[in-house]
Amino acid sequence: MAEAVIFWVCAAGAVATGVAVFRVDSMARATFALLASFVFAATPLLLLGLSYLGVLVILMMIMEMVVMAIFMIMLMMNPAGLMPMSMVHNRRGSLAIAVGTFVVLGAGVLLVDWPQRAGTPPEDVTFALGEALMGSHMLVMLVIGLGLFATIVSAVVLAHPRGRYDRFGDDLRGRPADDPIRGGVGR
Amino acid sequence: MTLQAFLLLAVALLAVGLYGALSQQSIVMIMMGLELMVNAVIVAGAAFWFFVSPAQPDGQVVVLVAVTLMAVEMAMGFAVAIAIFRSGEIDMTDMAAELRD
Amino acid sequence: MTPVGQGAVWTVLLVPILLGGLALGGASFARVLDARADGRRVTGAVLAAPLSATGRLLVQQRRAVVASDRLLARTGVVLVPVAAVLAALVVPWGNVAASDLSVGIVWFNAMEVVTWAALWMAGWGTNSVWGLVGGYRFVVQGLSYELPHMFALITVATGAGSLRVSDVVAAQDGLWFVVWMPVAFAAFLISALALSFAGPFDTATGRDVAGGVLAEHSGVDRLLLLAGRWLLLAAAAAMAVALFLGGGSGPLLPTWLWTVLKSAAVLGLLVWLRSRTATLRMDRFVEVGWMVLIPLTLLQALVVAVVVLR
Amino acid sequence: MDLMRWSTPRVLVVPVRAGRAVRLDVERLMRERGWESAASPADADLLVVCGTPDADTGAAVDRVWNLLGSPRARADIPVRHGVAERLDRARAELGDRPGRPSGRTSGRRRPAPGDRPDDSDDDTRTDHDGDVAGLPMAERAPDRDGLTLDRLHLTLGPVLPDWPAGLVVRLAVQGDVVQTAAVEVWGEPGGRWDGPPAAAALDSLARLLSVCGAATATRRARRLRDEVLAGSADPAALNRFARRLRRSWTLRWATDGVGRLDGRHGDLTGDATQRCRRWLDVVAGSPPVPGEDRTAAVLTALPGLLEGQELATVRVVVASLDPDLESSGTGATS
Repeated sequence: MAEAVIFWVCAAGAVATGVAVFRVDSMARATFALLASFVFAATPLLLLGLSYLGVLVILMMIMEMVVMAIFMIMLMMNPAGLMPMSMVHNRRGSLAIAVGTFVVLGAGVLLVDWPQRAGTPPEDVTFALGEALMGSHMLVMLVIGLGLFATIVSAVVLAHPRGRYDRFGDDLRGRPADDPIRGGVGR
Repeated sequence: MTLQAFLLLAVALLAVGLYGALSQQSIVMIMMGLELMVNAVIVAGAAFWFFVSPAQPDGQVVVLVAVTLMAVEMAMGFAVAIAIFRSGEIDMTDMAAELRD
Repeated sequence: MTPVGQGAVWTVLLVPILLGGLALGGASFARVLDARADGRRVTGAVLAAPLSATGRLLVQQRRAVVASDRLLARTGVVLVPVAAVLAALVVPWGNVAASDLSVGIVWFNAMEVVTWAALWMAGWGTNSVWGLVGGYRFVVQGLSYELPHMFALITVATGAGSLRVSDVVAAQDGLWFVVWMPVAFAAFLISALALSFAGPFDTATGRDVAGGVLAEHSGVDRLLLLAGRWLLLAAAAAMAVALFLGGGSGPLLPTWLWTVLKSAAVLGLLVWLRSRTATLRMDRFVEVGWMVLIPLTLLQALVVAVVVLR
Repeated sequence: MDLMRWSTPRVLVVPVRAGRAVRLDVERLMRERGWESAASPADADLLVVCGTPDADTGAAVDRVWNLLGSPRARADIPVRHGVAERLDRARAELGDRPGRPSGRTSGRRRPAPGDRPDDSDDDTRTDHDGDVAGLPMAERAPDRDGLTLDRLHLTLGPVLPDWPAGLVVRLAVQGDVVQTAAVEVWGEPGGRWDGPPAAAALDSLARLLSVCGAATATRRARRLRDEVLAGSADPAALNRFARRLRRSWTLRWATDGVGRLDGRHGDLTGDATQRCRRWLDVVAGSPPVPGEDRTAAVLTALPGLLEGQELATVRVVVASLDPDLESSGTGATS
């Protein structure tokens, strides 16, 4: 009973804050509304016994949203939402598509005859996940790792304006690096 | 709590995210929409794991992949946003369309 | 040593009390160090200064700058002490933990990251340049200490073979983790100071930015931020005891008392460290965090992993 | 509720040019009584003006005074006579006040632009599209990383803790990186410093240490300064202090490579670390390098040193140069 109450409160909270993301004027509030939505959506995961994944989602999303807040301030005009403004296009069409999707998928959810539950959760869910990633699902782990690595490299390449030739000179012998601010290691 | 309840939550989040991703002009806001959609995948994956095949770890793996996907999407999104912004002070998709010329 | 167990529900209420006591002790100790540097005599008033300062902030007027985002600012302010108490839920006091989660270490980490969002909101919400600068200075700091911090936690979890804090304490029955994970311990202490924006890591609230995040907060708001900072430091000190210093193990005295004593010692060390150092500039520390601390902690994790597998 | 009487007040000290003697007295009394120095108006409940401010500075002080939350008290101390009594009176006033005047717990004021010390006057803003709640919006300008980002205007001084009296620096910042800087001097100078050079060095050092976040060393520097002024300083203690600071690597980290000046600047040559070392030499007993008054040269060099730096660095640069406007004859410039 208590679990059901928590679930429905969190579900309502997740959707409400999710809607708020696109309704508030302030970008700062939008970012933290999205964060609230993630936290609300992660709580049901904890109810299912997925404590590791639930806490992981909360942990990651806080960090992501705070970084997002910084980019938001850098890139957006009107980040504080001091002046009401609208930055939407094709609002009616998007709304129709979104509502249509919800109706169709929602009907599917209620009408489809879902399979019966097979088996019970293992004793230690987190351990089972780790074993799967290091055993039967090793490929997933490899792809995740490589994907993240590729992301780091390509994100830095895309975002950074100065390569090592700019920093160390044409023959890469310039020491120390020609950076606007020196680091702490003293290179 | 039933599978249907969880899936309804997932579908609702997906719809909200879809609306955001389709309607917003700002790159950052579009990314917020995408994040909401991935969040729906997380909820659905966890629900399928618990209510359909808790003995298998596949549902958990799906959630983990979705979380990773979110991180990758964020990093790449911001890198691209910075690169576009650098090339011409643009932070909206409609303006980026002009880059094609 | 008796294994750590899950406490009754009412033990949750003990957490803020114990944590608050530790935090008050730490704050008093800091005042004593201040008084000695000033050349004043250490009197009862100096020891009670944190309490009287609390009273002063309780009656002080709260203020808000025009066009500030009060919702975000107040949320952030409240979240700081709340995050500290939530993080301390998994810390075992002797052989009772208020909530011995199976993923206690990850929980601690997640709650401590809540401060990132909280400080950001508290700084941004005041619509002041100082607050804004303080807010994102803390994020830069977070990005530089967080990975070494996580690797230190992972090292401990690897050594114990579990993410449950009580298992970590139990695994130190023979040998404290600090003995064979000194690098992880050092990285944890550094990040303990950094996560509570104290001492050499107080760029977010530095005097060079007129108090940064704190600049525009007065009255109860300021009290919550300052108290939250001390609670965070106390929580990190208590966690260091559970993770590296054998929890409540020790001769003669009851285990809970040993935990408190060790936590007080770690807290005292941290307070003394913060009084001895100048603020670390973040443009310098970022590079040290990424180029020195991350490789070192990774190496430490590798060593521990090899020892465990052998 | 007599909580205010029980606790020690937090004091926002406003240094005014020609008010050095008063400031030194105030800081000594604060230290002896354990009164803390506030970092911002929100932090303070006691405003102490050391000296007689000119019209501009006075107006700025009044604006800051309006930002203090109640209970609050103010002490204007024009001359050195009776400093302790004036502080006592302000303190008593603070204790007598009921905590919440007129029943308002959260004052939401609507300041004019420039009301906050961190807010610039309107005339420094050139192009803004609109304004919100009386405050202009941020504008954009290119930055050092090749991005065009919002920039804000920020005025440092004249009311700012650990800041040279009379100095006002107007900045345009992006994030916390300074784009442009302009220097002004407010008020009239007083007489030359006739105290021992070690006390002057310790006074400057205390400001630098405070800005670098070395709180305990700041307290020790102020204490030693007062002892030198009182003639009761122990040379061994001074030596120990200088030696310890020379060894501090966190301090070196904060000052290394900051605000580098070339050889034409006499005893100001080098970076903040070298200037700090020279002060430490004077503290340890070596005579100060004689030379002409370099305040004018510092003010000329300052904008170039500040542009492209971060706010933290700006404070360290200014504190390490510590232009002596209190005794220098440099008039109002901009």
